[in-house]
Amino acid sequence: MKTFNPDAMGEKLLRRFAGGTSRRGILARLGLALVAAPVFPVLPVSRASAAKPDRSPEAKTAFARSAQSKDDTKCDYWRYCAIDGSLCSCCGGAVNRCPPGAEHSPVSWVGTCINPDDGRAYLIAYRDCCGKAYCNKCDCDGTDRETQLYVPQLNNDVIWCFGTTSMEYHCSTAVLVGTA
Amino acid sequence: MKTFNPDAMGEKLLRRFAGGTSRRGILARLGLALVAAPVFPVLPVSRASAAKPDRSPEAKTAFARSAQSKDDTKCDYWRYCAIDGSLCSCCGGAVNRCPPGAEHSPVSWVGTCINPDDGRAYLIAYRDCCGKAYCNKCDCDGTDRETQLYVPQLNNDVIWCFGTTSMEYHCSTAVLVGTA
Amino acid sequence: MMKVQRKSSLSAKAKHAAIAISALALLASAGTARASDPLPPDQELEAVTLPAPKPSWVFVDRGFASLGTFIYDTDTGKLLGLIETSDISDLAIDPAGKAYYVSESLWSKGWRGTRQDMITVYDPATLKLKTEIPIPGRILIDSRKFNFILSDEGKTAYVYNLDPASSVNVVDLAKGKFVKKIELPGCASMMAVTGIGFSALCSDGSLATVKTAGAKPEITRSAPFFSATNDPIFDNFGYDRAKQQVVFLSYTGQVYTAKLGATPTIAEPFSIQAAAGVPVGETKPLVVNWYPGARQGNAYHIASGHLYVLMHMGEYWSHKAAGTEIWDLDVAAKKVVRRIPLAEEAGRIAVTQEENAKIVVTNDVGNITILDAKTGEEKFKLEKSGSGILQTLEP
Amino acid sequence: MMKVQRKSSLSAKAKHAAIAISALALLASAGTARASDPLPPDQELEAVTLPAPKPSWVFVDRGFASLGTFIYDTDTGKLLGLIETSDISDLAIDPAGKAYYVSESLWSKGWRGTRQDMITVYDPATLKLKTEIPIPGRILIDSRKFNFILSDEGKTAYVYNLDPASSVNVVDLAKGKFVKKIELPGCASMMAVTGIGFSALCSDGSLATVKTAGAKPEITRSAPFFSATNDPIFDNFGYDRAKQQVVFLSYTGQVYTAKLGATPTIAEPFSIQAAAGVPVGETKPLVVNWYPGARQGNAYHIASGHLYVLMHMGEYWSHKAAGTEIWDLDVAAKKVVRRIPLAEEAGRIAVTQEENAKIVVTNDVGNITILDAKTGEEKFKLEKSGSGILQTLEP
Repeated sequence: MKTFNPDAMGEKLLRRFAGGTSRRGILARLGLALVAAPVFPVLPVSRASAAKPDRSPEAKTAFARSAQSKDDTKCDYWRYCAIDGSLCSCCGGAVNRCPPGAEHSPVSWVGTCINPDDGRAYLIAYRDCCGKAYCNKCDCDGTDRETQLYVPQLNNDVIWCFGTTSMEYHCSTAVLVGTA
Repeated sequence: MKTFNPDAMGEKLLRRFAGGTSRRGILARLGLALVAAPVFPVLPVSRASAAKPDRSPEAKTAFARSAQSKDDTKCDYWRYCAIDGSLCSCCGGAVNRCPPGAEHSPVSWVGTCINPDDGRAYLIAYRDCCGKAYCNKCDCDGTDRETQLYVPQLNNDVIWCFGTTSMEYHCSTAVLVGTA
Repeated sequence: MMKVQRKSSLSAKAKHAAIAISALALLASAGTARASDPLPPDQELEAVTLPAPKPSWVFVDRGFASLGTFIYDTDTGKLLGLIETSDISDLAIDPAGKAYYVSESLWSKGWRGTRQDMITVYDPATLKLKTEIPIPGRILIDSRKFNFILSDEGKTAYVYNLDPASSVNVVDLAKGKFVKKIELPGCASMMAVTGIGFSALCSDGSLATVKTAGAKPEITRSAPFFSATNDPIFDNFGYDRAKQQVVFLSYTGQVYTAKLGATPTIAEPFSIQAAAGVPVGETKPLVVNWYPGARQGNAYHIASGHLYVLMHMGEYWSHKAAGTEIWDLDVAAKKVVRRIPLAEEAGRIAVTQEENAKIVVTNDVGNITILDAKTGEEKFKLEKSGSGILQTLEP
Repeated sequence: MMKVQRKSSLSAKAKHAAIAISALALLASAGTARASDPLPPDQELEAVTLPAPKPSWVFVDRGFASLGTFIYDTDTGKLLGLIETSDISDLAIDPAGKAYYVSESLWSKGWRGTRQDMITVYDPATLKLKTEIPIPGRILIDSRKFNFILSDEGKTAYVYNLDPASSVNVVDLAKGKFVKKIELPGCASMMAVTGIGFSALCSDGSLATVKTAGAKPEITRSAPFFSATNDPIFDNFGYDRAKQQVVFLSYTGQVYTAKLGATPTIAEPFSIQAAAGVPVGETKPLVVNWYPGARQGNAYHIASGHLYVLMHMGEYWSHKAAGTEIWDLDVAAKKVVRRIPLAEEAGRIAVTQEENAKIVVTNDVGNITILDAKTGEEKFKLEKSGSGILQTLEP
C-alpha cells in the first residue's frame, strides 16, 4: 500500500512556488518545521494513488461521486474536495489565480481530489489569496480527508497567508499540482 | 411662532454633559463651531413647542401617532423618533446609559419627540456610545425632522463620537433633555 | 478558513447521500472513463489585472461595518475585483482612470490606538497600494458621494471634515500633499467648480461658493433658496462636472437646477410629483403621497439629463424610506417619462453614464439589481453583494 | 448611523400610514391625556458595570470577519455586553473572574501595516482595557478553545503559534510579560497540566506532554493511540481542569478518556454510536450512519461527566456537517442517555457548568438556542447573535 507523504509534497510545492529571494524568511522557517517534525503524518490515500487504484464509485467519497468538472464557480467543482473559504473564481480571480491586488500564498494546505473525467486522483494545493478583505462570495467547505489542527497541512481552517505582505484572507484557489 | 434653536440647545447639552477637563479639546473646537456658524438653522417645531401647541393626532407624524412608552428595546418607543443605529438598551446598556466599556459622547444630534402619555414634546439627545465594535442589535431609524449633512446636529448618519477616547460606534442612547 | 453565514452545503450533501448511493449504477460507467494522460499541473500565474475603469462598471461599497468596494461590470454581471475601502471611508475615481483614491481613517490597533487619516492611492490595473497621503482629518459617516471630491481634472481633492466644526481639507494629488484647511461653517456636500474651487449646500438654505486659490479663501453665499429644516435638499444630487450643472431634489419632491460658477444661478424649482401628474408633495403630516426617499435616492444620467429617483408612498418625514418605484424624470422637459415598479424595494440607486445606460439599485440586505434604463428590464440580480454607496464613472 | 442588513421598518411604517390614519379617532383621546408636570430630564449616568463572570453566562464570538464576543446570561436570555475580541482572536477567562484576556493580532493600518500580536487584558466589571502584553506571534485561525489557555490558577498563559512552524508562547500574566517560546513540532491544541506545563495532541497519534519549568523544555510523547489522518480526534474536546481528565472524540465516534500528568494514561476508547445502540461509525465511504461533527461539536459538563455531542446522519468525511441531534453521553457509564432533536441544525455547542446546566447551540447565521440540558426543553432563542466560538465559565 503506497502512502502519501504531505511533507515531501510540501517541499515540492515550495520548490515550485516559493522561488526568489523575497520569500527566504518563510522558507527558512518552513525548513525548520520540516526538519523539526519527524513525526509528520502520512495520509492513507491508497485508494486513489495505489498502483491499481480502486476508483469505483464504491470507493469514492460523497463529494467525489457528485463532483463536476465544468463550472469552477460552484462548490461541487471537483478540485474543491477539501477547500474552505471563498472561491477566488467568484472574486475576480480564477480557480488557480488571485483576484486583482491579492497575493498568492507560497504555501498551502492540500487535498486529494478525483477528477470525474479521467477518474484519476490529483493533488490540489489550496493556496490562499491574501492582503485583501474577506471576499465572502461562493463560500465552500469541502472536507475530504481534512483533519485537525495538529496536521496543519491537511486542515482547511488555518489562514494560510504565510510569506505574503499582509495576512488578511481574501479567497482560496485550487491549484493542480499533479497526480496523487 | 416660537422657534427652536438647536445651537443654544447644543450649548446647554455641553454645559450639562461635557464638564471636566478631559474634554476641553472638544469644547474648544465646538466653541469654534458655534461661534463660526452664524447661519446655523432654526428648526420649526412650533407645532410641538408653541405656547398652545397643537398635539392633536392630526399634527403628529406617523411615528408619533404609533409611538409607545412601555418598551425601550423597540424602535417605536417614543424617544426614538429621530434615532439611527443600534439601541443601547438592547446591547447591555439602557435607554440613556452606555453598555459596559462604552463611552458616552458628550455631544450628539437631537430630536423632538412627543411622549404619548402626556402629549408633550421633549428634546431628546441621541448620544452615541463609543469605543466598542458596532453592536448591530435592535437597529432603528427614526427620521422625524431629521435633515441633511449641512445641519449635522439634526442629521442621524454622522458618527457622533467626538471627545471620546475612540471614535468606534457601538450604539445610540436617547437622553431626555427637557421639554422642547 | 471559517466564515459567517455560510450555507450548510456539506450537511445538505450528507442528507442526500442515500439518494446519491442509489444512483451509483448510473455513475459507475462515467466514473471509470479515463483519458490516456493525466491533467498537466497548473502554471504559476500572477494575479489578474484590470483595464482602466469603464463606464459600464459600478462600484458597490459593501456597507457599514463591512470592508471593501466591489467592482461589477453591468454588461456581464461579473465581479471584477475589490478595492480596499476601509469602514466609513470614501472612494473617488480619477477621471482619467489613473488611480482609485480612498479617503479613510484608520486606528493603529483596530478600534483603538492612534487615529490616522489619509488618502490612500491604488493602482487601477493591479489594485495594489501605491501611496498614502496623510491628511489632518475627515468626517466619520457612512460614505456619501460629496464628502470626497476631485477637481482640476483629478489634480486636487477636497475632503470634508467635521470635528464637529466643519471644514474642508485641500489636497494636491499631483504632488501627493495636503495643502490647507478651509473653515466652512454650516455647509457641507461639495461640488467642484472649475477655476474657482467648490460650492456646498448650507444650513441657511443657501449655496456657498469657495474660491480656494488665494492665500485666504473667499466664501460667498447665494440668497437662501430652500429650507434646510422644513424641506431639506438631499445631500445626494446630480452633478454634470463639464457643464457645471447641478440637479437638487428636496424631501417634498421639489427639483432645483443650478448653474455653478463664481456666482451660481439657481432656477425656480418644480415638483417631481406634478411632473408625473400626481399631487404635489407637502410637509404636513397625515397626507399620504408619493415622496422621494432612500439613503441614496437619485442618480443623474448626464448625457440625457434624466434623473432617476427612488419614490415611495408615505407621509412627510419618511425621507429614508426605501423606494418602491423608480421615476425617470426628464429634467429639462419637467416630465416624468417612465415609472418603473421594483420587485424589491431599493435603498440606493446609481446609473451608468453610457449611452445605453443601466440603472443599478440595491437594498439593505445587499441584493443588487441591474436594469436597462430605457426599458426598465431586469438584466442581472446579484445576491448579498453590497448595501453601501454606489458609484459609476462620470465624465 | 447607517448599518447593513437593517429591516426597512420605516418603509413598512409608511405603508401602514393609511391604516394608522383610519385608527385616529381611537388614538385621539389617548393623545390628549396629559400629566400635570413634564417628565424630568435624565441624569447623567456612567456606563453599566458587570458583576464577576457567572456560570450561567455564555460567551458568543460573533464569527469570522465579525468583531466582538457577546456575553449572554442563559438564565434570562439577556445580552449583558460585548468584549472587544478582534477578528480571529481568542478569548480566555481568568478562573478567579478577575480579567478577560484576548489573544489577538492587529495591524497598524487595518489590513496592512505592522503586525502587532498581544494579549489584551480587560477589566471584567467595566470591560475597559487594562493593559496589553506583547507576544512574538500566534496562529491565525478562527478561534478554538485550546489555542489560548490559562494555567497555574490563571497566572500563566500558553499561546499557540504557527508560522508555519508550530510553537507555544509562554506568558506570565501575573507579571504581564512574555516568558519564552517552546517549539512544539507536529502538535497542537493544548491542555494545562498542573505542576508540569501542558499536553497537546500530535500528528503521530500521540499525546505530547511538555514540562515547561526547566531552562530547556522537556517534551515526552505517549504511545500513538489514534490515527491523525484516518480517524482524527477533534481538536475541540472536554477537559476537567481540576481532575486533569480529558474526553476526546474522533471522527468515527470513538470516545477516549485520558488522565493527564507527567505520564498521561489513556483508556481504551468506546463508540458513541454503540453507546446509543446504533451501528459503530466506520471510515469507509457509502456507509450512511450517525456521525459526530460540526465546527465545535461537543461540550463537556464537568460535574456530571456528560458529553453533549452534535450528531448528524452522513458518510465519513462529513465531520464539519452541522448537527441535527444532540446526544447526551454519560461518559463513565458509556451510555447515550438522551437524544435531543434540534429544530435548526447546529454548528456549535456549549454547556454551562451549573448544576442545572443549559446547553447553548448556534448555527451558521448566528441564531442561538438555549436549552435545558436535563429536559432538552428550549428556553430562549436569540436571532442573529453570533456564529463563532462559544465558551462558558469552567471551574
